[in-house]
Amino acid sequence: MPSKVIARFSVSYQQILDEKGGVDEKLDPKLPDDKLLEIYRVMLTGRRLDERLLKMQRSGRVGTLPVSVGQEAASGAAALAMEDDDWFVGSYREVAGRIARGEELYKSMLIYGGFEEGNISDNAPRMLPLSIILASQIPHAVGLAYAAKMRGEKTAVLAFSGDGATSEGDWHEGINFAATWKAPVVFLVQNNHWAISTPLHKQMNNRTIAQRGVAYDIPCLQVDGNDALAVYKATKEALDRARNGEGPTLIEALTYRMLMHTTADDPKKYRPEQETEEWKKRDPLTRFRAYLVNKRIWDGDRDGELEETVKSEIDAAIEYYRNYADYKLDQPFDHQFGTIVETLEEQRAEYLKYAR
Amino acid sequence: MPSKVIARFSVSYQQILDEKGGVDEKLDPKLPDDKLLEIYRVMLTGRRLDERLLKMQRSGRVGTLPVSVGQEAASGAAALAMEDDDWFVGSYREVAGRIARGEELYKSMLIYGGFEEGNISDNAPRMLPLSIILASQIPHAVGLAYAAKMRGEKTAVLAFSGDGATSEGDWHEGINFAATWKAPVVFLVQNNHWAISTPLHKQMNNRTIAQRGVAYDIPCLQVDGNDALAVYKATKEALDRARNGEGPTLIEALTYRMLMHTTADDPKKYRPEQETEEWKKRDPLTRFRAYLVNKRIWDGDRDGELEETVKSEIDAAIEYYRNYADYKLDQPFDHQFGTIVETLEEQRAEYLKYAR
Amino acid sequence: MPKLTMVQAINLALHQEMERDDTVLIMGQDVAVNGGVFRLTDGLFDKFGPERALDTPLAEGGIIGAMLGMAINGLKPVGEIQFSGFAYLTLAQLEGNVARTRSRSLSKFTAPLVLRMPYGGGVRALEHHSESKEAYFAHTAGLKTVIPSTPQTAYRLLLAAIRDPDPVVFMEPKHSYRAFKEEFEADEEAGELSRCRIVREGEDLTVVSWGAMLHRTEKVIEQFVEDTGASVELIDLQTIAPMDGNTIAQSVRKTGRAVVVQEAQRTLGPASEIIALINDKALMYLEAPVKRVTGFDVVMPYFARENFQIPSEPRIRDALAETLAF
Amino acid sequence: MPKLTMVQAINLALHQEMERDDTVLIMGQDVAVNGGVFRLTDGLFDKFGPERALDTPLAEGGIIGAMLGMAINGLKPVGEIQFSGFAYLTLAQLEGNVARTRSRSLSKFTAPLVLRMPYGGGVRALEHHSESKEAYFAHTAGLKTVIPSTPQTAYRLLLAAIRDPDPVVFMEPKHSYRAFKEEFEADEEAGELSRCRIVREGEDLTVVSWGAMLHRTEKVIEQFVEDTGASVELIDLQTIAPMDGNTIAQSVRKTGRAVVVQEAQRTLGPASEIIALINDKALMYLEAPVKRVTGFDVVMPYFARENFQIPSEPRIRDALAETLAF
Ligand SMILES: Cc1ncc(C[n+]2csc(CCOP(=O)(O)OP(=O)(O)O)c2C)c(N)n1
Ligand SMILES: Cc1ncc(C[n+]2csc(CCOP(=O)(O)OP(=O)(O)O)c2C)c(N)n1
Ligand SMILES: [Mg+2]
Ligand SMILES: [Mg+2]
Repeated sequence: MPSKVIARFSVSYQQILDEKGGVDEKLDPKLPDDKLLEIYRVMLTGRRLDERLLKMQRSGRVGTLPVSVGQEAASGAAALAMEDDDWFVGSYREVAGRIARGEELYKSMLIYGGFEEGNISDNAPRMLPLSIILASQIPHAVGLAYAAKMRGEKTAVLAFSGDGATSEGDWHEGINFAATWKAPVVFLVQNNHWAISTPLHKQMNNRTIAQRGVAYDIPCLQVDGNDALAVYKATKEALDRARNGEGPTLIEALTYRMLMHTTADDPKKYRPEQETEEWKKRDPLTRFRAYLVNKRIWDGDRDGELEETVKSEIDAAIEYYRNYADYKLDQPFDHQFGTIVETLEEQRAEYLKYAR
Repeated sequence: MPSKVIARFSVSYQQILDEKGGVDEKLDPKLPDDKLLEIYRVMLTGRRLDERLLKMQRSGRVGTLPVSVGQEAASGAAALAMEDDDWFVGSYREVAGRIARGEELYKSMLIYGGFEEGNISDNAPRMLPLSIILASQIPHAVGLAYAAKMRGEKTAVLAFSGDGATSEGDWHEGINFAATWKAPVVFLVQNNHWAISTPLHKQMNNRTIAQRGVAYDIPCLQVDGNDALAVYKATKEALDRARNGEGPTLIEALTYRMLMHTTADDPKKYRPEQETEEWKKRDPLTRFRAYLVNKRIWDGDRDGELEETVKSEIDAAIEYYRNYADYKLDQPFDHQFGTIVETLEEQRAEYLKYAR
Repeated sequence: MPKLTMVQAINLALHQEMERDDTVLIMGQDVAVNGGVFRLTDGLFDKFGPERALDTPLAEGGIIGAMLGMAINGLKPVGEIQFSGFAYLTLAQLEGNVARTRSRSLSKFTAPLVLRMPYGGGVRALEHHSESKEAYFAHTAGLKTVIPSTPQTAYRLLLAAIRDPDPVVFMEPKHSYRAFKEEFEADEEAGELSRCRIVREGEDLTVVSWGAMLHRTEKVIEQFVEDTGASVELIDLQTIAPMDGNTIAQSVRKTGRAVVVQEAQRTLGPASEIIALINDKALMYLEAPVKRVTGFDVVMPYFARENFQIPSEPRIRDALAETLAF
Repeated sequence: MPKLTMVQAINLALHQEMERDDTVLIMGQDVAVNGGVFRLTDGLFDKFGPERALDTPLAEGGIIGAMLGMAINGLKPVGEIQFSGFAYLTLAQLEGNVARTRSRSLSKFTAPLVLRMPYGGGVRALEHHSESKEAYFAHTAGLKTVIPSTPQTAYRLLLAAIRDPDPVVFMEPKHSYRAFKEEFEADEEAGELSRCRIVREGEDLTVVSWGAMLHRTEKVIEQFVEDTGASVELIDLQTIAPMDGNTIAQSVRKTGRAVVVQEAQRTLGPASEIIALINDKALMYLEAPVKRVTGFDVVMPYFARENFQIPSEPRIRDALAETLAF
């Protein structure tokens, strides 16, 4: 049936670093050296923290645990594109991003050790706790942004989700709210190609996740999520637009979950190993390091030094966690309500009689 | 930031009849005369039934009531494009569509009179009851379609929703399921420009609703929803594709709610009257009648006859409804479970003691 | 003193709170320009503008989710769900996030928000417009669930809910919206959450109810007392959770008999918890089983049979008589 | 006879039912290729193929909604929600559509479907992975809510649920998934829904529990009986709703005392309904208040404090002793 076209849309893809760390000079955002080094430090810290957490889990020192190995650029570089006053709204696969925001390393241990105390950080006041209910954080991000906008603040919100999470109703509802309200939020989807055992083609019929932005008429694009420069640049531009009142953006960062979904998962059951091998070549750390070396702001000598620093930070965190004793048994009662509730106090007494 | 375009999309608009009933000869699906006359009959019956229901509501003979005046083409012509074995999944603004499927006119009265008995029709066995929870019917349609496909049946599902309903998570989740499973469903959105008092621009940021299909990479288009031929043609083509295993389609039918949202609503509070006046010119009945007249298969003499038939059908339905006595007081207990539940039987006795 | 309906009382509370505290805003479907489908929010858009009286897209999960973000970031959103029958779409956010905001962040982040919704039967509406499912919310630790029964208490409890530092689900008996007017104090004094209200004192029998059933029950009691000379204590539950078990138990310790009148289905409705609390705190004073007058455990029938589902005056009356005679 | 864990028992039931009835299919997140995150659906994809063992997109509302469409159109879907903590996303569909399919269509359309989900604590997992919210489903007229406690009863009850003509929410105590093995009859005989199971008979005290708490309670009782010589009756509730109040009342009429052990929070948990039913049907036989050993009315703590929230053996034991001594 012939007809007239009334609207056209397109989705573009952006990559700045190639797989060997070569840079597209025209696209290079030319970040100052210290910013570049910070990106590298954050990504490496995230990687090493994950590795240690995995070991801690295997030896029973923490519980079930998701790790972000392979995805350090997508959250780490994005978070470093934020301003201090911006809000960070994560899911649970943004270890590097949380470190970038200043979260103490022992906080992850507390969380995975089963302590609410891990959820909050004075160093990163504008960061919500991990969001485990997929996509439920998306409307929260919109509400944070609305409040900021209403007060006339120049702050934006960066909200993460996974590829699988984009199937949830909350995701859709939240982004539609943001688009309608022109709320200052950037939605960054870490498309790591799997939702536990579910590959993209069982999750959706799409060529890209970015095109979901078309459903809300907001800017949307796909970036190489293992390319820290591309992630940084796209996120920075989108956050700037948000702060300038131009509304939300959807960024799809193509990346890969190199390891298991969580420590309770075994990817051998569903995922071809050669796929993982292929993605190893696109490791965000190796590529970025090569870029730094090419730029001559990094060399092999500095690796040991950085590894040493990171290791001792993690050691200190483990030590802190091991000795963690600063907690109250009846904390659940302290933080149930902001007012005293009689019947709850009766229950507290019963709780304390048995808690130990 | 320069970048390469990796995907392009467009949304097209289709109209066959102009506002005066003139036809685009190239697009005319050239339906047989009896089909054309049936479309007109169905639309007119829907219109007159709504008008009478409104009166019944005003005199207390039925309860709160939505009417579909102005939207008869969008559901009526679409339903007439279905095959007998297809499933009809409505919302609550498809009076003409339900009539097209064969539903007895008194069923509407029963429903709005507070009787579950209005929900089912032997004449229209493959039609789900009204769906009041917006968008909740969308995943049901997908499930119906999946079952049909799994059994290798050549049946499709036509599922309606409103513009407002497209903001609900269920809408998104359902369409994503359909796209992923290539389920034989056609989603028809009656975009009547308002969700109660909420105009489109407070509902979404979109130029079209059709573009929501891009989010799932399914065919999507916009049609003039007050043009019965355009609706018919688009729906027929989409249903055929669905039955041929080509998956779902999203059709946005542009139409207008000429009256109040429900009898509990007063559009004067929020809607400029001249907007309604504008839309009067696009009345689907007038246009379609003019087309029939132009085609010389209708003339003024036949109006009276048809009006008479429709009136007597509605009169008969009202008479049936007035005398409706064929109901059991404790029906809620009969149709709670398909098995006997002891404790419920105890409650039935108590219920019957007081029900009258 | 003016006489007000519950609609007017709630509307007034919203006006006053938005005036008093500029972090309060209202939002929901059709609440701004249209003033809400029941007109509870009339005039707020004109007075406070589109930023503080906000028509939202049509998505209940999105509404409560966005409200949580706003609440964390310094606002006090008062959201409206058009009918409680659509509020189950908010439950995942309520249980999973709203109710946990304080506990999971050790009070660093809090969720001072109110989610208002009309509930209950009696308006001859379509399916899903007559439900009483307060138990879903009441079973969600971290939420407070409040149901007022009169214009004055609706006003005071809503002020309390808005000023409360935690999330409150505020369910309004739509049947009572305009059913009666009441003398009214508009003094901006908040009531107290988690407290019952003793509507009338008595010695022989304790009756507990809330919402639209309170009014009906009160009427029945008046006639019953006149007819029989019995001395009946009537308690308005007001807050479903956390429930004020002590006030109820104290009354039952005095009277030894109790009837609970609830519109909700029987199984796991608030009456079950009331009976459990009486069991915990006053069992040995009971001289008769506590009688439950409730909806039956069937899907809410369409309105032609709705009145058989909702406790009627004869059912309530018989329950009083039977419990006293036991 | 082989000894099986609950995981194996449920898996076997699914294999047998899919073999027996080709309208049965399983669906959910990661249930097909991966066999489910707890491996309950292992092997079904290999045996029955992708059409009958279906990995779905990640949307709980979509899953239950699509299941309803399938069920109306001749299939019997058995869906899995990965953890019950995500099942509140299905509640709007369950309450609004699934539970009403039969009543609103006068049984023309029905919803023979099963929604399975692991629930409860004990696996050192992240937030939302330890909840016990069976009351939400049990408070929804039109649904049946079932919780098995052993491999054998899980098998029989799941067969019954799949063969039932109505929607069943089937909650599996994940803590018991692999905690113990049991002698096992795989005879394809279904159990009966809405019936308690008397685990052990006794004269002095009735104890009611279900799910993972049943096992723990049984252990405590064994020791307690050994220590004190008391005669304790233990009832496995099995179906939360519609609840088999008569079996419980009969037991209490015999023993005069009762304890309920539940993992869920106290307010409006199933124990409240059990107490209400005892009140309705056996109050005058009670010699002591029914004791509730439950989770507290706080948000489920993260796992470091989870064990203080879930009834522990000492708490259960003290409740038995106190109730007997009352
Ligand atoms: C609402 C909800 N449903 C199910 C789960 C269980 N679950 C945890 S992670 C996960 C897969 C998520 O995939 P994706 O969004 O792609 O994120 P990724 O894990 O790949 O980072 C699932 C199903 C959950 N956490 N929340
Ligand atoms: C989930 C849900 N939320 C709210 C409502 C109340 N409500 C009934 S109709 C309506 C507006 C619907 O607008 P739209 O989808 O455009 O359909 P229309 O009425 O215009 O045909 C609303 C908000 C509802 N029925 N269901
Ligand atoms: Mg993923
Ligand atoms: Mg509309």
